[in-house]
Amino acid sequence: MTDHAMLSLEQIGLRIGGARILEGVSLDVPAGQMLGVIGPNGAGKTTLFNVVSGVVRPTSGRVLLDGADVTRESIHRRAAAGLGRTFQTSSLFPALSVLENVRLAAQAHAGGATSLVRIPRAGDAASERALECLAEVGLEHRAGAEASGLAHGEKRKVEIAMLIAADPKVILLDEPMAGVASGDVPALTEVIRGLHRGGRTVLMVEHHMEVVLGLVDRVAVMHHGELLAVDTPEAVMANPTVQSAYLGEAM
Amino acid sequence: MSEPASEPILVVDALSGRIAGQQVIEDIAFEVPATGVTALLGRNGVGKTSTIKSILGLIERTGDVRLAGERIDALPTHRIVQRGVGYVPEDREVFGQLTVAENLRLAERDAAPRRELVERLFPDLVARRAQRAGTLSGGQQQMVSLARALVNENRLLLVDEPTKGLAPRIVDEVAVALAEAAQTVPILLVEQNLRVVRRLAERVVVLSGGRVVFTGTAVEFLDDEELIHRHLGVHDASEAA
Amino acid sequence: MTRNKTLWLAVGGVLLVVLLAVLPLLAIEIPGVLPGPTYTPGTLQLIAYAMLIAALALSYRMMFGLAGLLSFGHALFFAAGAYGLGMTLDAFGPAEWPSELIFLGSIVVTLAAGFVLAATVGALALRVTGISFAMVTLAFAQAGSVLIRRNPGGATGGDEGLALDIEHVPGALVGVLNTRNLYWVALGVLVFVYLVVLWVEQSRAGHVAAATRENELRVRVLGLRPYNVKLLIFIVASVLAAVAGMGYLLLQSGAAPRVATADFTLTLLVIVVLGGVGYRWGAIVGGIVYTLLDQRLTALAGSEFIAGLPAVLRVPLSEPLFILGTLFILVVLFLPGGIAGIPQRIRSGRASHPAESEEVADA
Amino acid sequence: MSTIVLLLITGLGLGALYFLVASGLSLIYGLMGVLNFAHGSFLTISAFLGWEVGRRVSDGTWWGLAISAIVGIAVGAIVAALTEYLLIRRLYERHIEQALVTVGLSLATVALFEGIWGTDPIYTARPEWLTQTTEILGAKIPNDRFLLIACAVIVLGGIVLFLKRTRYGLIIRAGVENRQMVTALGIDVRRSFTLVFAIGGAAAGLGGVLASVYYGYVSAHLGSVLLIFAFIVTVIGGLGSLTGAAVASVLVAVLQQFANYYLGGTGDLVVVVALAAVLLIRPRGLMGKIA
Repeated sequence: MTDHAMLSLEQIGLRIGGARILEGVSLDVPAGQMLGVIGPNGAGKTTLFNVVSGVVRPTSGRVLLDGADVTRESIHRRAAAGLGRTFQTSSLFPALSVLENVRLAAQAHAGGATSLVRIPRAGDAASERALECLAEVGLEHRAGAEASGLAHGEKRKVEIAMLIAADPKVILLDEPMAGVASGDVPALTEVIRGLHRGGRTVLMVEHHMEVVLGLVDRVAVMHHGELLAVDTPEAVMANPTVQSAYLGEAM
Repeated sequence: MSEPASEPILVVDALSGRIAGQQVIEDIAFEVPATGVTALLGRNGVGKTSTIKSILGLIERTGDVRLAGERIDALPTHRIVQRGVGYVPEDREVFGQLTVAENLRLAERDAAPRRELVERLFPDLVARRAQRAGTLSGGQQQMVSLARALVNENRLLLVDEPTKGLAPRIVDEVAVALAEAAQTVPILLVEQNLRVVRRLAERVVVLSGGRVVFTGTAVEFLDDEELIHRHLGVHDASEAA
Repeated sequence: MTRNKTLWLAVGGVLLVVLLAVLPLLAIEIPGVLPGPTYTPGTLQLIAYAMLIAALALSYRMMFGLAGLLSFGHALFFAAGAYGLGMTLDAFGPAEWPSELIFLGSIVVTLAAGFVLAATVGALALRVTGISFAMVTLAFAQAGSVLIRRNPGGATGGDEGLALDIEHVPGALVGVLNTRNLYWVALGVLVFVYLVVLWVEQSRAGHVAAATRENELRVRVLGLRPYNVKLLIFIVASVLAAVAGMGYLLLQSGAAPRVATADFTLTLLVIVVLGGVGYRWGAIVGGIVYTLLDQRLTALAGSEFIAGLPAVLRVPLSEPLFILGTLFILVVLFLPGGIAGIPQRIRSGRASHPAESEEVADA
Repeated sequence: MSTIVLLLITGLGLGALYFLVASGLSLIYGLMGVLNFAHGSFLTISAFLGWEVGRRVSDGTWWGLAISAIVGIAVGAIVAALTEYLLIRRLYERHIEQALVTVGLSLATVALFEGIWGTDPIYTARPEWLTQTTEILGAKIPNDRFLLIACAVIVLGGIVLFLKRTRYGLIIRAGVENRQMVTALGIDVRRSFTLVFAIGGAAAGLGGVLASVYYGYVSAHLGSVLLIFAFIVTVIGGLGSLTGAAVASVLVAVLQQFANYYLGGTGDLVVVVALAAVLLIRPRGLMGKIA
């Protein structure tokens, strides 16, 4: 692994109306690193992900993906350039089958996804790839099911399978454990670990501290739209400012 | 703290809620005593807000919900509120195009609304009566949102993350207002700032995986690192401190 | 869907097409539904018209039901096909060319023009979404409708409509005696449109379109541009509408300005919803049921039975559109899956179709 | 100069008609998210009934016209409120179906009007003053334009006062922003739905009677024609914005008049192009809320 920044944020600021949503957020994430983003609700974590993925344009600052300035690029161009993300609420295509969901991601990666001429078939390259990805998250047996019929934890896994299929360089996971039954957390943690193992750069917003601490290399703490600290998990947890920000105040 | 002295004001049983056909909470059961603050805790995405919205009928729900003994689970939202339920939503939801005064006037249900109380608690809002609520800061908007609930005589307040994204000084002001309100009306409070919880709440109800996993006094819960760790997952932080 | 079931459906479909194809050779009478035996020109004309409307509805459903594009301007492309072919036949070709060449050439020119029109309108309209998209398409269709009524250079015939110039039309497609051939043309158009729609829905682009309908943002974070796919679907649906429009011109020996109006698009919407948005064959059922009802109700309106009723009943009952409109309201209120959704409704006891959860949200 | 004055004032008069239809459309969409295709029918039925009553009482006089206007307003309000109560309310929050029901209603009612009053326009008698002209800056302005403009200004003022000064107006303004939060304050927002339909219907009803003055006839298609332009006006002005509807009504109608005069009768086309242009440059319209 080289240590050049796969994702760089330079002085990101965002104002909506009079409200200051993000302020002076600067952050370098080296290639292959896994970074946890924590902070109380309303601190701007999801907004930061929206800025990185292009859903929201920042009012100031730059976003660099693998050295290239993508601040003005559209969502799909950033995605095509190797940026993948999930959403806080699971967002599969409910009326499509599990396989079709993942196959879309595989096709998007391989190109020709919007071809009018080609009809997807069982056994073609994209379908095979989709099945492989489903197997990686242990869901190949659900390939034929309609996505809306899955349990919540399964949906999360399908989203990860879609990420694997799209093979992005940088991945943003927005609260992957939200709403997942506690029994399913360890399995899902393993799936996320697998996602990172390929040398991918991963950013993860998560409230499950044991998940964050068990997975990430560094933790970024956000509060009131600003970055309070970026450090190793141990150092961040020992930081009194972080304490008071996150829990109100140390008890 | 004290055990509920009389009949609980709110009894929730077998409550399930759905958003766009998707089950978000399942089989929730708990009680809110007729006095004091009951905190509803749990990790993000666990269904706290959905529980509040289900009680109010803002999302599709089934189950048995009783307000002072009367079934309210089949009533439309406005009828539930008219029975004396004040609501402070997550993210304030003030009417940004309306002035502060109009926001408050809209909320007045009682023949004799408690304007003095509101003016005493939030003097800042008096000065900004004619200002459009959308131009207020987050903290001021939260004041408007709280004031909309406090201006009426309620039998129960449902308050959803009132300190979310607020600066510490504003958090204090909100806590003061809630403490004053709690003198006269029971409150069901969703709050992630455990310091605020400790300051206000007597009892806690903890959700996990869409179900209630703990019910007890606030002290019992907040002093038990193991419980906090298990249910909120923020234990490591306070232990390291 | 299992392979077996797909096979049975295909066999059933082929049998249905064969049955429809031999209909002009049979003498089937369905009193009250068809005006006469199936070999008579009047009946064939009616069924052919119904099939063309079904084809048009099918193309509309592909946009609305598959891609979630609520257009109020689909009539524009039907009219473009009908008027385009009529005007090209009028204007095109020195007389020394063989008629067949002129006829085919006109069709090609009309298709090309339809394609260009669709690409232009689509490229502009798809820059906005939701209600705004509906309104931009409505605006373009309205412009087309105004142009046609305005009769620039006497090309469209204005309010009178455009009469088909039969000089270069093959003899086999002209005249009441040849209604049977026109019927087969209409059947051909319907089968063609159906197969294209089926292909598009099964294609990769079709899947992306369905995904876009459900969650556009999610498609974009996969690195795909929904705009391209929606434009593709818009163009294909519009060109198919033009194909149906050409069939209409030949069948009716002319084009009426009515087919360019917003009302006509609304009628299409009614047909698709009546049939069932969630189902391909819903559009076909809707198109045929609507056309037959419209025609038979008109006939009924002129009947002695109606004439003998008191005014309170006579006036509404003699207006087919009143009855259809009312029927439509009832379907929307009480039968959300449309006609094609009835079997599903009976099976599962609840109703839903893909477009149901979508709101008309402003962009 | 006189031509320009004539075109301007005539445009204002036509804009007044558009506004009377568009104000209701815009309020209904803003509050309820319903695109009401039946709004033209509210106008048509009011025009017909207003005319039927007016001519029986006193044909071609101010008194008769006043009766027509009152009847038109009442009919519009009642029919619209009934539509909301009987059809729209059943499909609460299902916006596509709600729009579809109004499509069905508009098809059915236009057919019904044709059945009752025939397909041809019925020419109406007007008070004599309205058929005359007044000279302003050298331009001979038909007097009916002044009546239209005055009525639209009164309606605009009335609605604005209602929205600003009354509790229901407050509820409607709040509901346009966030319906759910209004119910969460203990207010039955559905009652204001019916009210908004009634207000919109009343404005359209008055518009129907005035349209019969402007065009000099009533017909089953009176509403359908105006509805298309009212839609355009509503979208250009910004869905849900009353001021937007007022401004856009004037802009569209004046533009239409000028194009008709100077660009060889291309008013309709120019308006359509303007709509497309506005939507492509500013999709939420001139004054629409951010979706």
